[in-house]
Amino acid sequence: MRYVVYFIIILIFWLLITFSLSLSNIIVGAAVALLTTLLFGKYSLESNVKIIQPQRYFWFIVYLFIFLWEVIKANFDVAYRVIHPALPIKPGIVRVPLEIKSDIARTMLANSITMTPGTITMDIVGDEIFVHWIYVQSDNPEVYAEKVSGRFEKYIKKIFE
Amino acid sequence: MMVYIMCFILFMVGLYGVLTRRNLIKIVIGFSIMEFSCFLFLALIGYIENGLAPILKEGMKNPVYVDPLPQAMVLTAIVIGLATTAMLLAIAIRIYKKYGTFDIRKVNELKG
Amino acid sequence: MELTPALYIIVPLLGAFLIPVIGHFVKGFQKVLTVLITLFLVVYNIWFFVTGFDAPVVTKVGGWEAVNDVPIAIYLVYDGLSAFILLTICLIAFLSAFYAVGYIKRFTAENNFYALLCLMIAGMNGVVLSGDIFNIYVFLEIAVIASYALVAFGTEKQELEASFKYQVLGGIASILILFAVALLYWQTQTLNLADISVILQEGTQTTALIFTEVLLIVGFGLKAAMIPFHAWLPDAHSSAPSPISAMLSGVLIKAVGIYALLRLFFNIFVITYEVSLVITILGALSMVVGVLLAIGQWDLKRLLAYHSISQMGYVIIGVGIGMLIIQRDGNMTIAALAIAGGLFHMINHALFKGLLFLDAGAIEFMAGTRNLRNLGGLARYMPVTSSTSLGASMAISGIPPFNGFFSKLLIIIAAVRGEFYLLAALAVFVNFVTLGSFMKFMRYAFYNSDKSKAKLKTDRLPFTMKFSMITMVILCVLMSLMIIPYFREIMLTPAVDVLVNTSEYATKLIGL
Amino acid sequence: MNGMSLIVKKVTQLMSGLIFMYGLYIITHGHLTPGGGFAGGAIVAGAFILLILAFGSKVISLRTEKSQTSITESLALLIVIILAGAGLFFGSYVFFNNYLPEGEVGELISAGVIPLYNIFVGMEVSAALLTIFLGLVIYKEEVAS
Repeated sequence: MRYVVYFIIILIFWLLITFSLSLSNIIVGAAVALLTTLLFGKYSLESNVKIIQPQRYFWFIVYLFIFLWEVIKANFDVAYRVIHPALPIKPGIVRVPLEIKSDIARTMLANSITMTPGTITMDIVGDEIFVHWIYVQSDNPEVYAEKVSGRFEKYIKKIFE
Repeated sequence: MMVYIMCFILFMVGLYGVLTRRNLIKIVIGFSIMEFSCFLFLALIGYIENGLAPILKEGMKNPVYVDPLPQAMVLTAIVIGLATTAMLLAIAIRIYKKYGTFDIRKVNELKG
Repeated sequence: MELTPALYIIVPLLGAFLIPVIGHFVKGFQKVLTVLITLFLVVYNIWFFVTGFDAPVVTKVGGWEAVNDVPIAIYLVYDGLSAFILLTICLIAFLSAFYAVGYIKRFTAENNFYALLCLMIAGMNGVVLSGDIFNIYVFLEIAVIASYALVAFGTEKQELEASFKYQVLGGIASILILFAVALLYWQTQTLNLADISVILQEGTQTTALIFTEVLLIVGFGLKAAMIPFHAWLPDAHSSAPSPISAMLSGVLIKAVGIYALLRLFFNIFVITYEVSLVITILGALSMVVGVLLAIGQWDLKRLLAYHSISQMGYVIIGVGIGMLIIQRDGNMTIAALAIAGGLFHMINHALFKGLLFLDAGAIEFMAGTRNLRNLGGLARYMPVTSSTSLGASMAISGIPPFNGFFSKLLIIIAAVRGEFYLLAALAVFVNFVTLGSFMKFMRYAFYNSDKSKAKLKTDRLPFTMKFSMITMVILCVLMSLMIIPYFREIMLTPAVDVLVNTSEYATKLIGL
Repeated sequence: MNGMSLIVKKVTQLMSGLIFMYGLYIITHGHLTPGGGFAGGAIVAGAFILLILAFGSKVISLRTEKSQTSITESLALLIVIILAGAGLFFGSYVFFNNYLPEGEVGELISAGVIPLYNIFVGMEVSAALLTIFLGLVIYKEEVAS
């Protein structure tokens, strides 16, 4: 099942790149997808079957808006800190405990945090994620965990788990 | 004209690196810089102001192409340069294994 | 199927890529295939020599025909000069490969050795056949990259160091050549040698053209190890395995260095006084300084390597005298004589220097050392090696029944008749120093007091090594026959004609 | 050589197949768009190199892989030469002849033997780059140990 899904994903990407539906193109695309599946199938994601479940797409779209809103907010925040003459920064590294379990979800969370201005994910160790933050607002773990990852985490859990 | 002079300066930078550095890896880097100055020169030769990429498309009237031949030459030369660089690095690593150093002053078994 | 020069490149390339595929599974395949390929090349070469010789044989790669007399395809040109040098390459390659079958057993990774050897042969054949300046660069790089790897084949300290030095200097030479190719393309908008020649014969000497010529002299001079650019040669040639030393010293520096210089400066550029003077001076310098540097050497192969520089000097002054005479519109017969002497010395040097390196390999194979101080009295244990070395030493120092005498004689006669008395005197002087140097070699290696009895590793040489050495010494004697007009007409004269009639190369090719 | 962190591994799992597919796209469309055997082959090799870098040498045994890639490389070059030399026997008896039907300009399957050259050159370039990479990695491990 996992390999079939991988094959279909690759074929769809092929058609998107070439953007033509002629017969020769589809045949070559199928051959390419077959080769890719044979060589890279065993290194592909273990749980890619989840891609065919439609409710995940709904949550993904919701998540996109939330993420955009967060990015815009953080942009203004960082811009304010850069422009302000007193340079009100307080950089530090915080250790955020994770609730989500699957690796791909953790990766996505880490990438989302990195893409938000002001925070950069450094590493995932065990059940904790290390984040460099431009302004550490509090040293209470529950508060900063909510600030850094709380809003993303529940949606990512719905998308990827 | 300025770009040609810059190209020549790049060549000289590479030559300086090859001649004066004592570290084998730095010599290889200088060598690569020399090679790339040469590739840049080749690519510049074929360039025409406001020239198009040399690809045939429908509905083109009297197109001004850049000369594709130097580009093919550059590609070939890049492949050769890659082979040379890989070979140099492989030998450098082997030298490190035998002599325990990248310093060219200590790699002097052969004399005379 | 008609004769095509493309086979000279296809066959060794096929061999080079078949060996890693099949040799991985079938034991002994690589040796048989390499020997067969080189043997095929020799036979094909002789066949070609006999049949297709009146006009240059041209293969247009891809079958693109010329439009309005402007060549489009990549040309492979087989004319007198190419034929002559191809014969040298294939002959030495066959004998070296056959020698290597017995010699190379002490190394691992035989597959890689033979594959690289085939690749080097293909590259050199390509340089000689190519009628397109960029392809000369490409094939040259194929040949020299294979030789970089082969020099480092032993992967001991000295081999690696020599290979690194060789790569840095050879790489700089390649970059200079590429620069010159770019400059030539910039000025002429074409890469085909014949086409470039036509355009340059009409035009005038510009500064850019002179700069190009300087770059080409320095680049190919580095490849040919003329004296100010010789630093890599003694290290590289003495560190390589012996059959490869024979190939490098016997053929590679000629095919990628001297041949390219000859082709470019005779047939493509207009011969100017400055260029011919510079080439002659470089040749004379190589001849004298090389032999003086060789005097103090005690490492057998280093001594031979320095003599290579010196003997290449003879080739270059022969050709340089020819250039000077052609440039001042002197007597064409004297020019032809000088060039014939140079070319004749080229094939002679390939034979006797190849043989000497193979002998050095045999000595190393049995005695385990190359240092002349630790050798001595080997004549009793190695009759074949000592007698072949004697023959080769006599050939290189110009003693009559051997080929070296005749080629040096031709060069000296041409120098005297062309009124270059200093060069003639230098050539004679260098010959005497060479003689002394090789007397030292023979004495310390073979006839001195017996020091090496206890240290001999094995007591007999493999058959293949003996066969190659004996064949080469016979060829050394037979090559003297080329002085006889009948043989000279077959082999030497077409090559000389290509060089003497400088503009004929372009006029013959451009109409095809 | 150990692998990299979890994030790199997961992203590699997501992307390597797509990179490989993109390389094949560049190779197979070499006669229609810019690119071709060399560029595509470099991308294909990049996909494999990414995989090896991310997962480390424990997943992939370097030495067997290296002997395989060097055999692949020789095989691909052999096929290119045979394809080129076959021109000596078909049609007009010239080296590197384009002896297959050329088809219509702009179609995927057209231009005679050029797509075949592209495919095998791509195979050779990817195998060669991978061989160089693996060779250097193996040397490094030898030196380190």
